[in-house]
Amino acid sequence: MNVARDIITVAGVSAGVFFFFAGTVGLLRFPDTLTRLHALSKADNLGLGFVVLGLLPQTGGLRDGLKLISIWMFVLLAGATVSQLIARTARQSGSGK
Amino acid sequence: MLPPAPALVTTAGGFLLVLSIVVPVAGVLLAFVLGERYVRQVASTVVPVGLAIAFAVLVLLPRSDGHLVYLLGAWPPPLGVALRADGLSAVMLATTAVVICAVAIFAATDFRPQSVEARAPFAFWILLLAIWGALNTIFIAGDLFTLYVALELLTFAAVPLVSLDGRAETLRAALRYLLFALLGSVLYLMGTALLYGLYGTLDIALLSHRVNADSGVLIAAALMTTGLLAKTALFPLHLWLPPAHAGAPAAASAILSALVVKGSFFILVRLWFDVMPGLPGLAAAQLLAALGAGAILFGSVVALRQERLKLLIAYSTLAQIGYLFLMFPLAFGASGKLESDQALAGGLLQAVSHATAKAAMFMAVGSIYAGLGHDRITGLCGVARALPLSVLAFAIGGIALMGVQPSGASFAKELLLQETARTGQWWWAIVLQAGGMFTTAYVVLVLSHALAPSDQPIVLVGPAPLSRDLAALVLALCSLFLGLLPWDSYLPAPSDAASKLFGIDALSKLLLPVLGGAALAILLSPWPHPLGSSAAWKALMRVVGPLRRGCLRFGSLIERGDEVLRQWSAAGISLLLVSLLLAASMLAAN
Amino acid sequence: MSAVTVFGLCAAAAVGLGLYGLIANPQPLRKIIAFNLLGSGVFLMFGIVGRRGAAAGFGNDPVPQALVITGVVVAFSATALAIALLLRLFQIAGSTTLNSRAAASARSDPSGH
Amino acid sequence: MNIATVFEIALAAVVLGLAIWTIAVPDTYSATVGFIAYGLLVALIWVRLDAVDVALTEAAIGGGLGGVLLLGAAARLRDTEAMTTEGPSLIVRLSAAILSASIAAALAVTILLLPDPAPTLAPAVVANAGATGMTNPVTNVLMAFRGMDTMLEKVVLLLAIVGVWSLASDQAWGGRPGPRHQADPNGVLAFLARLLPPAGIVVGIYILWTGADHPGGAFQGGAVLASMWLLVIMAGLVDTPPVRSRWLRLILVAGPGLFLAVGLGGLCFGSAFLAYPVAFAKPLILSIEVAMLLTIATTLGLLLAGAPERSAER
Repeated sequence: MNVARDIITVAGVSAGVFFFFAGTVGLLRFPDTLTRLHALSKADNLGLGFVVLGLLPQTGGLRDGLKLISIWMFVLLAGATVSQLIARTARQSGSGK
Repeated sequence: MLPPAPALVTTAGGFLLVLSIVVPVAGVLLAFVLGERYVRQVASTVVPVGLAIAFAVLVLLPRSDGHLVYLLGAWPPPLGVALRADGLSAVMLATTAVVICAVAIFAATDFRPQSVEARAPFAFWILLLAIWGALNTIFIAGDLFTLYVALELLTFAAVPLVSLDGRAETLRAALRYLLFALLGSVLYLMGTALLYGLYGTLDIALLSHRVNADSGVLIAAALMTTGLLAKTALFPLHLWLPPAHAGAPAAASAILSALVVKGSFFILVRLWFDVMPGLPGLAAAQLLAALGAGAILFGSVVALRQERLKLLIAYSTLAQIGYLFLMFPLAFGASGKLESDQALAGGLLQAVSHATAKAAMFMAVGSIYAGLGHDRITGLCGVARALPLSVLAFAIGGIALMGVQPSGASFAKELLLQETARTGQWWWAIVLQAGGMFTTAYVVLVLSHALAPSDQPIVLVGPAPLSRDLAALVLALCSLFLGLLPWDSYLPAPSDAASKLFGIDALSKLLLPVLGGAALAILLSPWPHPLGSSAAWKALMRVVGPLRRGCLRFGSLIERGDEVLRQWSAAGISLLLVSLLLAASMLAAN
Repeated sequence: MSAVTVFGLCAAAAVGLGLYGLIANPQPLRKIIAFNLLGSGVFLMFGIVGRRGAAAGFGNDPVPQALVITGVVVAFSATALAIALLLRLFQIAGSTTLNSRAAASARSDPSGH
Repeated sequence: MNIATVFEIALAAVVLGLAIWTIAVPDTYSATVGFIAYGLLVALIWVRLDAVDVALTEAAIGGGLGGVLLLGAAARLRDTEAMTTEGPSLIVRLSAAILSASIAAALAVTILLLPDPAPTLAPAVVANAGATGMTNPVTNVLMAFRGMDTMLEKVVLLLAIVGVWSLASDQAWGGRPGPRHQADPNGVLAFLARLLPPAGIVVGIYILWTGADHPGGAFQGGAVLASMWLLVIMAGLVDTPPVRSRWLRLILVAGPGLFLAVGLGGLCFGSAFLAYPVAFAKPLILSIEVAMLLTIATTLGLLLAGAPERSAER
């Protein structure tokens, strides 16, 4: 049972790390604001989601699990809003870069 | 000073220490809530209560063996925080209370809350009470981190006072002051962290029993000393002081110059004499005194070259701060150990004299500024007739400061001179005498302009309320008669020293600085004197003309050097250099 | 190499960088940022000290932790006050230089008063 | 070398890299962003040092609100970038670098040579924890053993407010701090500002409540509440209160005021100033913390808003 939990954790966190890494590369390498934003929000949402998913089997109880999930939900909410605001500002100022 | 064994019990009367912090702090909170209309009433209620508490401490202290201790929350150190008062604390508490009281009377007419301009009075009275609370905490806190919080409290209260009138120059001065003071407090905090790591306590009494000459302790001491020097504005770390003290409103300048710089100085004294008694060593003490001598030279020469009276006083504060640091090497014996408390008494007494006299002088200048609408030295002719009380207060404050008997300054100088003779450090005797002469020089300079007759009558642009002049005058008289007080129950000063203040040799001791000071004033001040057209003056100029030109050139050189040193980056580099030099000399001595 | 060593060196380096930035960066805002960097280095020093004093079931001595929490709040209020001063200075003078001579020469003030 | 050490070295390297970038990058805005990232990673260092209370504070106040403050200033000062380029000369920079490096080296050596075993007060804190009825040692130190520091530090916060307010022009005195934020009432920011605060307030209060026994407390909770308040202000849903408001003033002194009152109660009826009677210690401390939570949240929010700029009517 423990082994199964650990396997899920390793897999989940590794997937999360992959998305974070890809998102960071995208943030640094992509040419303009909108594409960078795209890379970043993918990393945030998916990466953190996988990390949380991976950590869930390790939590002691329902309370801690709910806390983890709510952290992810908050980040999703904030990330989505901020990305939208940045994108709008970028489009309005016409810089796009 | 502190008891030989750490006193871990609250003494009777210790609650007075709590009250001396709580009363001003409660005043701050109350004034903030009640708002603009009642802020002055709150202050005028708190000030007498605080004064009474300070004097109660003064009365109670000799009866309880010279120490008051209070354990906050009844938690004994090292876990808890203790408040401790000794003679030094009691003297500083009382001085602060007296000066705050005088400034409050002085400011009562300036910072009258009106419906239209409520901002400045609101801020001023709250900040005044906050400075009081912070200083009282500094004087009695027994814990290095509590001292840090109090130091920050002091800075946060002092900075907005500088920029109270909201002009760009004062904002710039306030920002420079804030940033440099923050740099200083971070250095202090660094030393605190190291000391906690070394000994697991920040309690002063406990530390004094645990410290030994470890390299870590010395580095901590060097960092803390430098941080406190930056906050005290010892040359060459004085970049913030002249614009800040000269730009603030008169009442605020008096507080800043008289009291605020003494807060960090007091912590420095605690550090060197109580936390690690004598550990920093004679070499580092010589370095401090050398910086003090530099401060006397630069501060005095630049002061004599200022056209504006407030800047002159601000630079003279710089010189007087330097004077305070001359006590450090004199406290060490020939063996390099801390021996004498008499030097400490002299230094503290000097701080008290300066606090009272300088506050009086700033207040007098504030009255003159308000009356004339300017404070240019060359425009002072006839002001003695128009504003006699203000000029009198300035004169008495100046006379007290230059060490005329029986002022506190003369007593302090006497104590320090005895120590130079005892320890054989004759060079500091020269600096002490020179410092007295320079002080005389700028007092004589200002008075000679103020007392000169004017061809046209002076038009006063502002009111000159009697209460303001009286506050300044009383404070100046306090400073003048400080030498007659029974200091021996609070400071380790010989009780018979005061009686030596009068007599034939006292007169000769007085004559030397006065004559020297007058000569310095003539040689170093570039401003034309109102009597410059008289025949006697012209004859004098023919004799000393070449010498005066040389001195003026020297003066302008010093002024330019001061300008360079007051650049931000130069001051920052000096700060780092001072800390490294202090660390090196401390490490070499141990 | 333990955590104490690694982060101890890191704290000392942050202090050095903060000192340098505070002295050498000309813009006041950069000085304020450098001050924060310097402060965080000093707080980390407290953290190292506390970590070394781990005992009685705590991984970190609680007393330095409490000191740091107090210090962080004080540093934040210092930053806020400094920034308020800076913004007000900019609003009034139109520049943020701390160099009073540069500011004085920028003002056209031939008579001196 | 185990995996934890590798992680720590990597963390320290990234933090140092960000610190260097913050100091060296020419553009102030970039430096600010670098500093915020630095602050968040420093919070991770605090977690590695087993100081979760500090990590929360550092992330919330040092990195979060401090970052907002610096970013706001950097945005408003962006136009001055071009004007202030007179940097110090190379010699000055070089000597500053050498001197700073020597101080850092001295510090590093001192830290590495600290005595072993290290002195600690942790056992003393544990031994006296019973007097307060709380098990979070940091809260115990802050509220009981070193209560004086905490109270004075609340006064420091209040003075910062007085200092910031004192920078207002005389006309704007008594008015509302900061610029009026205008945002699309149906926009995404307003949506977030309606959605998030209820949850955020719960989180803030939870952090305070759990602070009695677990990492957390009034500072951290107050920072969360302050950020919720700022979010609502930025979305234009509410305006900053006029500084003349009596209610605002009362909230701003509630924390230190109650602290002082309880302390004086101890002086008059108990064993000492700031001593809590054992039976009531926990409720007393918690009520002080509730007052402090309100005060801290309001103070932090107002410090970010700045000096009064507009009269209360508009």
